[in-house]
Formats: sequence, C-alpha cells, structure tokens
Amino acid sequence: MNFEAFHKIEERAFYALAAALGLVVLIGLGAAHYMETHGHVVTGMNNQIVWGLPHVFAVFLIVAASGVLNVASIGSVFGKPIYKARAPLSGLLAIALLAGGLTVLMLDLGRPDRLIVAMTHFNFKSIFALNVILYTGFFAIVATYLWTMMERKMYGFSKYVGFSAFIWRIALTTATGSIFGFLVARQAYSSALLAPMFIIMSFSYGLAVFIIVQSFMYAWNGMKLDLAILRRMKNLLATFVGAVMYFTIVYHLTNLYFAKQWDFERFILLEGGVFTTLFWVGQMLIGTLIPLALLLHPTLGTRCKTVVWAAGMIIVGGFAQLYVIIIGGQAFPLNLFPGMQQSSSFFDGVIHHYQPTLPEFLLGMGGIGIAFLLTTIAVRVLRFIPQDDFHHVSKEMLTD
Amino acid sequence: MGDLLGRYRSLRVFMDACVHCGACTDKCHYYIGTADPKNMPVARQELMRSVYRRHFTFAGKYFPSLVGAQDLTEELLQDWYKYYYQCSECRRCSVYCPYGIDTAEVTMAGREILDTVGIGQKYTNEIMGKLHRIGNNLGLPGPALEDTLLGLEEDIFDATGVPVKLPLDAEGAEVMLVTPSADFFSEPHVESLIGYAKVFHAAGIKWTLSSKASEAGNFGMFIGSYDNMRRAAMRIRDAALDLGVKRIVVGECGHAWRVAYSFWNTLTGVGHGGEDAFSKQLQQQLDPNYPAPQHICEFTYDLIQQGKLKFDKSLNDHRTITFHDSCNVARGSRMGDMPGGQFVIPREVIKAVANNFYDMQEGTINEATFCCGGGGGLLTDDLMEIRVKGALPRMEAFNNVVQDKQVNFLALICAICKAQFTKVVPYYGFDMSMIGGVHQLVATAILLEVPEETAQESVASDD
Amino acid sequence: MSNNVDNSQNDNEQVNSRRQFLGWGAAVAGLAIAPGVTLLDIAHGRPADEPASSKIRWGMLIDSGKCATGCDDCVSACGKENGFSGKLETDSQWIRKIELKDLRTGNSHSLPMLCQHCEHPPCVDVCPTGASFKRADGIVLVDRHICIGCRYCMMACPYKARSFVHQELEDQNPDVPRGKGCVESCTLCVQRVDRGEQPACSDACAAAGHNAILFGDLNDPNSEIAKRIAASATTQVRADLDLNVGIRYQGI
Amino acid sequence: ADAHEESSSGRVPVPVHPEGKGDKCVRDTAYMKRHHMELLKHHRDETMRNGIRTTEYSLKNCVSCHASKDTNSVLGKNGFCQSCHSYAAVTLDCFECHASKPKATAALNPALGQGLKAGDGSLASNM
Amino acid sequence: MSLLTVLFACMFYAATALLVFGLFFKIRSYARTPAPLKIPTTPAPTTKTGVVLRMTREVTLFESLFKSNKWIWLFGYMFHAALLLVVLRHLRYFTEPVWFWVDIVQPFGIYAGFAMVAGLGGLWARRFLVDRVRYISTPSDHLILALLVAIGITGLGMKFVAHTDIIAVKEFMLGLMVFDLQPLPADPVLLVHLTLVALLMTIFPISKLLHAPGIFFSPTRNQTDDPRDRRHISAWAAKLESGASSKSEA
Ligand code: HEC
Ligand code: HEC
Ligand code: HEC
Ligand code: HEM
Ligand code: HEM
Ligand code: SF4
Ligand code: SF4
Ligand code: SF4
Ligand code: SF4
Ligand code: SF4
Ligand code: SF4
Repeated sequence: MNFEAFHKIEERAFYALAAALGLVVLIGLGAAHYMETHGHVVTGMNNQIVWGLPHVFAVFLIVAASGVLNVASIGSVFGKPIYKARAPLSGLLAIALLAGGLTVLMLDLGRPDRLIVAMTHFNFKSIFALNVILYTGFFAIVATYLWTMMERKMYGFSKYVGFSAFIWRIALTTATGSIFGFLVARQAYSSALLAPMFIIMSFSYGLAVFIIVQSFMYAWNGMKLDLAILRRMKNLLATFVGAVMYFTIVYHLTNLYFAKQWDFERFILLEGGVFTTLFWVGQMLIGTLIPLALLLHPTLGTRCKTVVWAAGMIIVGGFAQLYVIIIGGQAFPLNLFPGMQQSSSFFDGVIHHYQPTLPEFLLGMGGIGIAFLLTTIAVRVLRFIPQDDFHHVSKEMLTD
Repeated sequence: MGDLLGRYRSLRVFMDACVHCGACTDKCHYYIGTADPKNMPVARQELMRSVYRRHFTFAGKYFPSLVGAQDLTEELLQDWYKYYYQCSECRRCSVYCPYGIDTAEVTMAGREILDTVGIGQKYTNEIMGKLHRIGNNLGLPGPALEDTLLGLEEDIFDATGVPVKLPLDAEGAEVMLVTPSADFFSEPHVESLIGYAKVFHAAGIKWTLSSKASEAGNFGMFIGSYDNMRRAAMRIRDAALDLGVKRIVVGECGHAWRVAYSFWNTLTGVGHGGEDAFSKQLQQQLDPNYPAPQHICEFTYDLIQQGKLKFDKSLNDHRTITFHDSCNVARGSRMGDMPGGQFVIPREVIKAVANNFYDMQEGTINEATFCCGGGGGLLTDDLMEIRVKGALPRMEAFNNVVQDKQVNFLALICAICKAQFTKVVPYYGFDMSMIGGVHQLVATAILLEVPEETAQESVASDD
Repeated sequence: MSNNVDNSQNDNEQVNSRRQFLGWGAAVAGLAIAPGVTLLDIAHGRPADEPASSKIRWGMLIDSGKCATGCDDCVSACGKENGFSGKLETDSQWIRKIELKDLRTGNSHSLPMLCQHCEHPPCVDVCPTGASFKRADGIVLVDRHICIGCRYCMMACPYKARSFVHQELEDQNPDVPRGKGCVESCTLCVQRVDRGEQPACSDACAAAGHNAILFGDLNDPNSEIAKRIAASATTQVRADLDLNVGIRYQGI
Repeated sequence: ADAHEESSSGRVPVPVHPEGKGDKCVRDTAYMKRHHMELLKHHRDETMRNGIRTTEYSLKNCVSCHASKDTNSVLGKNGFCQSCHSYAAVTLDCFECHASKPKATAALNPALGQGLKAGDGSLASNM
Repeated sequence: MSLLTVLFACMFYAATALLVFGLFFKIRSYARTPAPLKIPTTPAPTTKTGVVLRMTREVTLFESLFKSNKWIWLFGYMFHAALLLVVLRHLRYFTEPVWFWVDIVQPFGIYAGFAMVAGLGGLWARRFLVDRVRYISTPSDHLILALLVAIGITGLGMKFVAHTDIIAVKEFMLGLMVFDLQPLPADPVLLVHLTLVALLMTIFPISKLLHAPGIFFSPTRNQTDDPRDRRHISAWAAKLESGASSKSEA
C-alpha cells in the first residue's frame, strides 16, 4: 500500500481550521445550552411542528454518514482499487458525520440530561430505539473497519468487516427512513417508499460530501485529483442523483394515484408557499437538474471545479429535500374528520407555521462543525502509521 | 551511582518515573533484531533501576521482591556490561516514552559506572586514547593527514580539472571544518570530504581543516563521561582559537553533530549566548551571523538557497536515492532554525542535486528513524553479531524501497552509519556500493568553473 | 401511635406497618371517598395500595350532539385541574374543542378532542425509552421521569393529542407534576380516577348540564357507557387506523 | 432531633434545615438519610406504572412534613431537601415538576388521615 | 467520638503527612539536581512557550504514548482522564459551599468512575496478555493496579449498591481539615475505600506513581532546543572552568 496516500495537512492551516471549527462547535453548544435553559419556546418549534431545523441537520448528517461509507464499500465489498485507497477517509467521515448528527439530535431533546435514560431504557418496539442501537453498532463496526484498514496485520479481515459495515449501513438508513415511514398517522409519511428512498438519498448526499472533502484535502496539499478517478466518481454521483429524482417522482405519483393524498400533494407541489418553492427550486432545480446537467455535460463535467459545485448543490438540494419532508410533512394538518372543515384553538385544519430561529440553526451548524472538526483532527493524528507491528508490516510489504 | 544521581537530573527522574507501561518495549532495533527481552529499553533501564531501587528507595530496601529490586552482583554486572553495550544510545525509545525517559542516558550512566569499577569497553577506550594522544579517532598523525589531503587534491584535479584545495591548519581562514577522521581515507567517506571541498571551492569561501581538531567524533559521549567529553571537545576550542576562524562547520557525522550542536556550547563555549569570560573569549571571535557550530548540510543548503551553487541533477540520474536519518541527528540535535529542520535540510540538499529520491516508509524515518545498529560505541568487529541484528529494522525498510522504487543508493550523513552499513549490508544481500554520503551526491552533481587551461579535461562521475 | 420501623423490613411490610401507623386514617379516607362514588355511580374507589386492574378499561363516550357550541367548560376544567392555561401558542392543550362543518351539507357541530387512549397506541410503539406506556386499565400515560423529550410520540399520534412543555413551569398542582422538556397528554385525570372520581372534563360538562361526556369502564357490560355503546351507533375517529380507541363519539 | 448538629462545634459547616413535623419520619432518620431516594424512586414507579397511591412514600407526603415554616417550601437556601443536596452537590430536579410546597387545602398532614382527600381542582400550590 | 473515627482521622493525618512531605522531598531533589547537558529529544521546541505547549500536550493528551501504542494510549488515557474527573468530583467532600464548577462536573464524574475501572481493566489485562509487558511487570505494578481497581470498585459500590451517608463523610472530611473531628459512618465499604485511599497516598511518593511529578522534570521533554544560541551550563560543570585556562593542556 502506498503511504503517500495518507497525506499530511499542513500545521498552521490545521490549527486555524481546528480553531475555526472549534468555535462553530462552541457556538452550537452555546445555542443548545440556551435552548435548554429557556426551554424550546426560544425555538420556532411548537406543538404542531415538533421537529424543526435541528432535525433537518441531524437527519442530513446521519443519512450522509451512512452514504459516505459507500466509497469504502465499493472499495472493499466490490473490490475497486481506486475506492479502496479512499476507504479510510470514507470510514472516518462516516463516523464523524454520524457523531455530528447524533449530537444535534441529542442536544435538541427536551431533557438532554437524561441521556443515560435513553441508553438504559429501551422499548424494542420503537424504531427509534432500534436506531439508537444501530447507530452505536455503526460506530463500532466502522471503527473496527478503520482499524482493519490502518493496521496491517488486520488488513486481511477488512473485507469481511467492510461487508458487515455495508449491511449494517443499509439497515441503518432503512431504519432512519422508517422513522418517518412508520408514522401511519401522517399523510406525508406512512409510505414503504421512504426507506429505499432514504437509502438512495444517503448514497447521493454521502458521495457529494465525500467529493467535496476530498477535493479540499487535495487542494490543501497542492495535489490534483486524477481525472479518471474524478470521472468515475462524478458518473456515480450523477447516477445517484438520478435515482433520487426517480424515487421522488414515484413517491409523489403513488401519493397522487394510489394513496389519494390529493390535498397533501397539492400542498407540497402547488400551494405550500415556502415548501413548494423549496421543492421546486431547492430540491428539483438546484439539487437535481442543475447538478445533473453539470455532471453530464461533456466538457464542464470533467472539470474538478464543476464536480465540486455540483456536489455542493446536491447538498443544498438535500437540505431542501429534508426540509420539505420533515417540516413540510408536519405543516400539513392532520385530517381527523375527512370531508369536514375543522377549526380549533389548537390549529386543527390550518397549515401549521414554523419560523426557524437562530439557536436552532446554530445548533445544526454546531453538528456540522463537530463532524468536520473530528475529521480534521483525525486526518492529522492518524497520519501516524501504527508502530507496533513494524516487523510484520515489512514482511507483508515484501510479499506485496 | 549516588554521585551520578546527584549530578544528573535526567537519571534521577528516569529512575523514578518509569511505570513499566511497555510503550517502549518494541521500539528498540536491538530488541526487534535479537528478540532478547533484556534488550527492551525498559529492561535495559531496569538493570540499573533494580539496583537503584535496592539502595535508594524505601520499597526496594524493605520489599525488594515486590518492586523487583536487587543487589549489584557480579552476575548483574555481567549483564550490565552485555546490555549497556547493546544499546547504541539512539534515543528512539525516548521518543515513544510518555515521560521521555531516555535509555541512552541510562546506558551512558551505566557505562560510566562500569568504567569506574574497571569494566570498560576496549574499543571505546582505545579510541579515546588515540584521540587524546593524536587528535583523531583513527590515530592518523598530522603529517599523514597532510599527505592524504594532497593526494585527494590531485585526485580531484585529475577527475575534474579543477584545482580544488583541501587546506590544513590555514590560519585566518573563515571556516574551520571539523569532520570525522574516517572522512580522510575510508570509502565511501572520502567521497563526502571531496564533496565538502568542492562546495567550499564553488562558494569561494576560505576554509581549513585542523590537525589538532582533525576529529569531530566524540566517543566521550558513548560512555557518558562529562569529563572525557569535555576534554575531547576542548581540542576543537583550542584549534578554533589558534586558527582564528570565524565559523566552525561540522562534517557528516551523527554523534559528532549531536555533541557539537547540543554540548559544545556547554562544554567549551563553541556557540553563542555565553555570558561568562570563558565562553566569551571564543564567542567574540565567532561570526554572530552564522550559527556556531554549523552542519555541513546547513552550510550547503544555505548556499543552494542563495543560488551560489550550480548543479546538473542529471549527473545523479544513475542513482535512485533514499535517505537514512542518523539517530543522533534526528533525535539529539537539529539543523536550520525550525524544529525538524534536521529532516528537511538533508533531503532538500539531495533533492537539489538529484532527481530520483524516495523516502523510506513512515515510522522508520525522521524522529522515528531506526538506528544503523552500529552507533554508541558498538562499531567494533567484536560485536558484529549484534550489529547485524540491530540493523534488521533499517534493512527491512530499506529493502522495501529497493523493491518498490528500485532504490540503489542509501544516502547518509554519519561516519558511523557509513562504516556500519558498508559492513552490514552484505549480510542482507545488498552491495556495499549502495552506501554513500549526502555530499558524495553533491560532489557528483556540482558544476565547478573549470579554469581555462584544464578545460579540455572531461568531467567524470565519481564512482 | 408508636411504630418503630425496622430497617430490615421489606416494602410490603412497610406498607402494612404504615397502615397501622395511619391507623384510622386510612379507614376514614376510604369512607370519605365512598359517598362520591355511589353518587356518581361510575366506579368504585380502588384501595390505595392496589394496582390498576386490567379488568377495567376506562373510556369515554362523547356525544357531539349534546356538546354545546360556544361552550368550552371541559377545556377550562382540564386546565384548572391539571394546571395549564393554553394561552401561548406553545402551551399544552390536553383537550381542545374542535368546530366541524360538513363541507357537503353545511351542517356544523363541535366536539372536544383529547387523547383517545388507544388500545394500540402508536405513541407507545414509537417511544424509544418506554416512557409512553399504557396502564393496565387502558389509560395511556407518559412517565415523565424517563421521558427524554424526543417528541417522536407527537409525530406518531394521529390525533395531535400530545403537547410538549416548552418552558419552565412554576406552581404546579401538587397532584399533577408537570415540567419543562417532557411530553404530556390527557391522563384521563388519573389522579382523580384512582381516587374513584371522574375526570375533570366530564365533571364540568355534567356540572354545566350538557352531559356530553360520559366516562366509564368499557369492559363492564353493566356500565352505562358500555350499554350506550352497545345500543347506539358510535364512531372512532380515524377508525381506518384500527387503534381501537377508548374515546368514542356519537353524532359526528 | 438531628445527630450531627449536636456534635458540631460550629467550626465544621453542616447542612442546616428545618425539622420535620411530627416526631418521626416515615422510617427512622438514619435509614432515611441514606435511603430516601430508593424509597422515592420505588414509590414513583409504583405510582406511575401501577397506580398505587399509598401516601407514605409519596413526595407530597415528604413535602407536607418537611416544608419550612418560613418559606413553606423544601427548596431554598435552608430548605429541607436543598440544604443537604447542595451541601453534597447532588442534583435534585424533582421539583422542576413536583410542587415544592404542600397543598394549601385543609389539613397539611396526611398522618391526620386527610391526605387522601384532595382533588378540589384548585391550583392551590401557590400561596 | 468513636474509636473508629479517631483511628481513621489519625490514618488520614499520617497519610497526608507522608504524601506531602514525601512529594516535597522528592520534588525538591528533582529540582535541585542539575541537568548539566541539553538533552531534549528532538525535534523539540526552540522557545519556552513551545516547551510549555509540548509539556501540556504530553500531560493532557499523552502525545508520545499515542505515537507509540494506540492501545495503551486508549486505556491509559481513559483511566487518567476518568481519574481526573473522579478526583474533581470528590472535591465536593472538601469544599463548602461546593465550587460551582465542581457541581458541573458531578454528573460526568459518575460515568468516569466506570471509565476509570474499565481503563484500569484494560491496562491490567495487557500485563497478562502481552508477552513483552508481562516480562517487564513486577508485582508492584500489579498491586498498584489492584489498589486502584479496588478503590474504584468500592467507590462505585457505595454509589450504586450500598449507599453510605455522604453527608456524614463530608462532615468528617471538613472536620479533618479544621482539626475538629466529626463521626465517620461505620460502613464497611466506605472504610475499605478510605483505607485504600490512605494506602495510595502513602505509597505515592515512594513508587512509580512519581511519574506524575516526574514528567514535569524530564529533561528530554522540558528543555528548549536552543543550545547554539544560549549557553547552558550547570553549577558543578561551571566549576571545571573557573580558574582553568582558556586553553586545555591537550
Ligand atoms: C410525619 C412527618 C414526616 C413525613 C411524612 C416525612 N418525614 Fe422525613 N422526617 C420527619 C422527621 C420528624 C424527621 C427527623 C427530624 C429532622 O431531621 O428533620 C425526618 C427526617 C428525614 C430525613 C433525614 C434528615 C436529616 O436531617 O438527616 C430525610 C432524608 C427525610 N426525613 C426524608 C423524607 C422523605 C423522602 C419523606 C417522604 C417519603 C419524608 N421524609 C416524609 C418527618 C417526616
Ligand atoms: C418532568 C416532570 C417530573 C419530574 C422532573 C419528576 N417527576 Fe415525579 N412525577 C411526575 C408525574 C407526572 C408523576 C405522576 C403523578 C401522578 O400520576 O399522579 C410523578 C409521580 C411521582 C411520584 C409518585 C407520586 C407522588 O406524589 O408520590 C413520586 C414518588 C415521584 N414522582 C418522585 C419523583 C422524584 C424523586 C423526582 C426527582 C428525581 C421526580 N419525581 C421528578 C413528574 C415528574
Ligand atoms: C440528609 C440530607 C438529605 C436530605 C435532607 C435530603 N436528601 Fe436527598 N439525597 C441526599 C444524598 C446524600 C443523596 C445522594 C446519595 C448517594 O448518591 O449516595 C440524595 C439523593 C437523593 C435522590 C437521588 C438523586 C440522584 O440523582 O440519584 C433523590 C431523588 C432525593 N435525594 C430526593 C430528596 C428529596 C425529595 C428530599 C426532601 C424531601 C431530600 N432528598 C432530602 C441527602 C439528603
Ligand atoms: C500529571 C499527571 C499524570 C500524567 C501525565 C500521567 C501519565 C501517565 C502515563 C503516560 C502513563 C503510561 C501509560 C499507561 O500505562 O497508562 C501512566 C501510567 C500510570 N499512571 Fe499516570 N499520569 C499522571 C498522574 C497519575 C496519578 C495521579 C496516578 C495515581 C493515582 C497515576 C497512576 C498511574 C498508574 C497506576 C499507571 C500505570 C498503569 C499500568 O500499570 O499499566 N497517574 N501515567
Ligand atoms: C479521602 C479521600 C476520599 C474520600 C473521602 C472518598 C469517598 C468516597 C465516597 C463517599 C464515595 C461514594 C460516592 C457516592 O455515594 O456518591 C466515593 C466514590 C468513589 N471514589 Fe472515593 N473517596 C476518596 C478518595 C478517592 C480516590 C483517591 C479515588 C481514586 C483513585 C477514589 C475513587 C472513587 C470512585 C471511582 C468512586 C465511585 C464513583 C463516584 O461516585 O465518583 N476515591 N468516594
Ligand atoms: S537508545 Fe536506542 S539502542 Fe538504546 S535502548 Fe533505546 S532504542 Fe535501544
Ligand atoms: S515507555 Fe517509558 S515509562 Fe514506559 S516502560 Fe518504557 S521507559 Fe518505562
Ligand atoms: S363541557 Fe361539554 S358541552 Fe361544553 S364543550 Fe365540553 S363537552 Fe361540549
Ligand atoms: S391518542 Fe395519541 S397520545 Fe393518545 S394514546 Fe392514542 S396515540 Fe397515544
Ligand atoms: S417524547 Fe417522551 S414520551 Fe414521547 S416518545 Fe419521546 S421519550 Fe417517549
Ligand atoms: S380527562 Fe382529565 S386530563 Fe383528560 S382531558 Fe379530561 S380533564 Fe383533561
């Protein structure tokens, strides 16, 4: 294996970056503290929109975490060498993004001080509890996976661990999707399509994040990404984006033709104000069509910059998509009495409104900060190749 | 022992602080090479620590078996002798110890104690004797030295047509070069000497060697004796004062550079920043614009930076080079003005004069470099077995780049490394000619202005 | 009144000795409740040390036809009993009055909506910690000692019956502890029901003379509620979800 | 009533709190000192999950006896619960939800047998 | 005043005296022993600030250990970080009113108790499982680990199994500090915990636990790498020069 693949990040830039990210994280924690001491009144969330911006961030990070591991899976499970060289970075990002996402999720709880309760009381019927187990397992498996990749004497196992990580990750995203998919009560959710859709979303967001991080690392070290590699990755990305689009269309079509969720569809697609805009402009235009055009463009598509821009747009589109799914889904009122006009002091029968506030946003950014802070530190620290087994290592190297 | 404890804080702290954590255990090349558990750095310290415990700690006095304390018996002394001469004082273990416990310090103390009880090592002591009598480790007397240098001047002229000079005892020169005596006649050491000379010549700097200070190496360090070390270093001071030089440059030698860099100022005032009369006497003479002492690589690197040297890199194209960080340079001293300069500067010099350079695997270079296996006073044929085994880790890493990158030249900046490797590589199936100095590469690629009258002579490569 | 409690006694004995300690107190307490019980003819007060029984399933029958437009006595009674006002948008509302207008016929009527105390409650299914739970007698509660405030149950409840406490509270009713960061919903006035009284809302409705809310044991064929459900057409809201709710409606 | 306050010479800071009403706690004082949290937690689960409503170990009962005469609360600087808890730096978040003051109605002491009669629906805790 | 209280009070006074004086003398001897030569393990910082930074990294992150061996680092770090939290958590027994930040640490301290024992478990396991480390382990290494594990387990035992009266413990401790004895609860677990702690305090200055102060005096870590710019000379070495001629006789 080529050690030059593990590149060093330059000293000073590292500290500057770490300090900047650290600040973002601190601000995020501060925001969480503010939310906790004052209660959730200081957020835009209320009894109608119970999951707000923090959940958009958290779900994005979690979904992307699982997707970013794709790169490693393609390397280990499907044995593609160019992906193999990137597997450690991919595993690292997976852990970091998941940690960021979970932190946001946890700090947004009404009682974050009861974390210990969440870890000792399990209701196994709850898909959420299942997720807690899947997340913890994900950490463990990916960490083991990283270990097998970094430590030579374990390298032989990396394929098997990689495979279980792959399976685990599919389960994890399925379960994340099912958090919504099993909500029978709500028009927006309650669909078996959500689980596969989340999986494919995770592929697309994850790869986009990976491409951006990777290109930053290359730029930092003054290196150029090989064009052939770039081409392969961007083709894959385009495929994923296409697949997400396909699923989105099918999802809305089933809603229209089979589930007879006319009103909800009219809301999202036509009359939903900010949600409609986010759907068409954010998700479809910025997150799907423009990136597809860029990626598939015969000349533009082979430039590193274009691919990074496209990836960035896919991420923006991803946030828009999750915003529409999570918040749009709640904004549409529950219909308890079909065929009747409903009104009450508790906002029955009207579109619920949600105005995100700064602390929520800062908390979300804090999660992103955590993810990238962890990545930055780990990339720097783990440049040390484990010393213990030099003996073994070199012998193995001879036989390479 | 009590005396040493009182004089060296390092020893006192190191005796107490080790927690037997085991971090250092697999870091010593002699342990890796011999698999003898007593070669684990901590075990090596333990030889002394057990005695320390017995005599200087409460637990050791009253519960010896609990803490593994023992009396200094004849047998134990034998072990001391054996294992304190199986440590090349390379400090690799010190890098990894959480408290920076430096087994080299313990080894030195151990050897000093052994010396006082009369169990000195022949090799080191003989060499010290030669140094004190004659002025260099090889026992090369002044006139012989002069002959050698003249011979070299002729050789260079024959090869290049350039009258490169190797002045000896030239008073009023700007630079005094102190270099390991091996450079004067051993292969491949001489090639580097030629390299230094060419550099001085090309830069047009007046320089000289000194017959009094014809040895940079300081074996006093190996037995950790402050007095011996100081006595050896004094010769340099005297020579510098005699010749009135403004700068002192040290040639390619690892432990020499450590002593020069880290200790000369302390021992003899070769350096800057001294406040006392003793050091001021010399320091007022030295040029404050340059570090004192300066390493030949720093010296060459500076000139390269200033554009004063011209090279044809392609002259080194028949070589694919890797670089071995000598342990004393890597972990006991520095070059340039930033920490870690000792790793950058030699590599930059090599890259400036050659096209094909590859590093060995990370974890075996820079501060993690493996010792050549012959340092610390072990460079004697009596210890051949341990020298071969101790070179194993380095050789493995070397072999990797040989296989992967077709490396055929191991560039060194240490006389001991050169001597050790030329002896040892054959055991590992490599050719002696793969070994050479950094300035040997410089010598190959440097372009000298050929005076008109000799212009017709061709420039030949040097090996 | 000497009772020197021995450290080694287990809890059961504790309870017993405690009763001795209380002596006549407990007995009087039992008696004090009795009149109320017979008067309202709903249920019998359960002894304080007896757990809720699965033989019982508490429920309500709400007659939308009787529910008066403009009245919200049940809502304010609930607030009073449980200690909240529902003034802020983010305040809890365990019960709310919904005005309905049939889009085809133009008929309008109203009804109170509260936690339906589902037999298969989605809120309980999704709760990660098991804080949401269904008591043996069918009352769905949040154990706010282990609720982490994740609000997944709110996402899951088809009736929007739950509220999240967005703010620090003060001066809670000692009988109804509530606090910031947890999710809560109608407890079917469990503190009253356990004493043998009926919920504050149905009480208030009766007091106002509307008698739109009938509280009782759905499992007991002799109870009035069971009889009425057997006799007349009642609806479960969102029957399509098959949750077999404990709150039934009439006249929607 | 309290052992440690007697033995204190005044130089050692000790938690100071009002004495409880009546002459005995629900179990003996030494036991309560160490195990009140177990009693409370056990009772909490019994009440919550099973609807067991004995008063003996109920928080309301504790508060009714231990609320200070001055502030009518178990919290506050010298409040019964808080004095110890801040002394030992043990969190006490119960009173974020539970009333820290006894109910204002009728008799305060359930030992007098009226603790079970409640539920007049008044928001009586603030007085 | 029970005999027990007096006994433990004496024990703590004695242990504290041994700890304080033992450490004082040890540290004094470290500080007084000269370091005649510049021997920082390079690459080393060239400035004082740099050295402080390096030392901080060593002490807070165990940087060298990390470079050396990830497993030992993991367990060692877990143990030490947890130990720190546990000790901070214990400050509540010695301060009144409890410092606010000690209050903040409380909840973490509980997890730390487990982490500490787990970390120690890992460290201990390697003394059995890794040949190299087994070879260098002496009985005392095992005993110190056993001692710390026992302290941890009795502590956790008090927290989770057999509660003690920590109010009384605090009164006892505060009492010790002002020489006004307060009764100590006679719980066996507490007594074991305290005895072991006293033992730990006693052996601290005479065992390898000296690594804690020692690290700050380690010349390979605490020296600046500036021998060419500043003359570094120890008192006894300077004597060699005094009166001596500027030139040697060689
Ligand atoms: C009948 C009145 C009464 C009730 C009810 C009662 N206590 Fe007590 N409690 C006392 C008395 C009296 C004392 C001893 C005097 C004192 O220290 O205040 C006491 C002592 C205590 C102590 C020890 C205080 C100390 O100074 O060491 C604790 C802890 C305690 N009670 C907790 C509780 C808890 C928890 C409950 C509820 C389960 C409770 N008490 C219910 C009367 C009561
Ligand atoms: C977020 C709100 C909340 C917090 C915080 C809380 N409780 Fe409760 N507690 C409740 C609710 C709600 C009930 C149920 C009351 C009922 O069913 O009548 C309850 C009931 C109880 C009961 C049984 C009823 C009684 O009055 O005795 C006990 C005991 C109890 N809690 C103890 C505690 C203790 C101890 C703490 C602190 C560690 C605590 N609670 C913290 C909300 C809370
Ligand atoms: C004698 C002093 C004292 C008094 C008075 C006291 N407590 Fe405590 N309490 C403690 C101590 C000490 C602990 C911690 C015990 C431990 O962790 O080993 C504790 C723990 C608790 C816990 C468990 C907290 C946790 O986080 O594990 C609860 C609940 C509790 N107390 C409630 C109360 C209530 C309610 C009152 C007032 C009625 C009260 N306590 C009065 C000393 C006291
Ligand atoms: C400045 C403070 C300290 C530093 C920097 C420090 C650092 C270290 C390091 C780096 C190790 C080796 C790695 C390992 O085995 O864990 C170690 C081991 C150890 N430390 Fe510390 N330590 C400190 C304080 C303490 C204190 C206060 C104690 C005791 C109460 C302690 C107890 C131990 C023990 C018992 C070991 C040996 C573990 C074993 O036997 O495997 N340390 N310490
Ligand atoms: C004089 C000093 C000490 C006293 C008085 C003391 C007392 C106590 C007490 C009373 C507890 C129980 C805490 C509870 O119930 O909440 C405890 C727990 C504990 N103690 Fe100590 N202890 C002392 C020193 C130490 C030391 C030096 C260590 C570590 C080396 C230690 C490690 C622990 C641990 C790990 C716990 C369990 C976790 C926790 O509650 O924090 N103790 N100690
Ligand atoms: S100084 Fe070098 S040779 Fe000596 S014990 Fe340490 S690693 Fe081994
Ligand atoms: S690394 Fe240091 S402390 Fe650990 S065993 Fe080796 S010498 Fe001792
Ligand atoms: S009190 Fe009765 S009538 Fe009035 S709103 Fe409520 S249910 Fe209807
Ligand atoms: S109505 Fe909602 S809160 Fe009530 S039991 Fe059903 S799902 Fe749970
Ligand atoms: S908010 Fe509380 S009750 Fe609701 S699901 Fe989460 S933990 Fe369960
Ligand atoms: S039963 Fe009680 S808690 Fe539920 S709505 Fe009626 S009054 Fe409110």
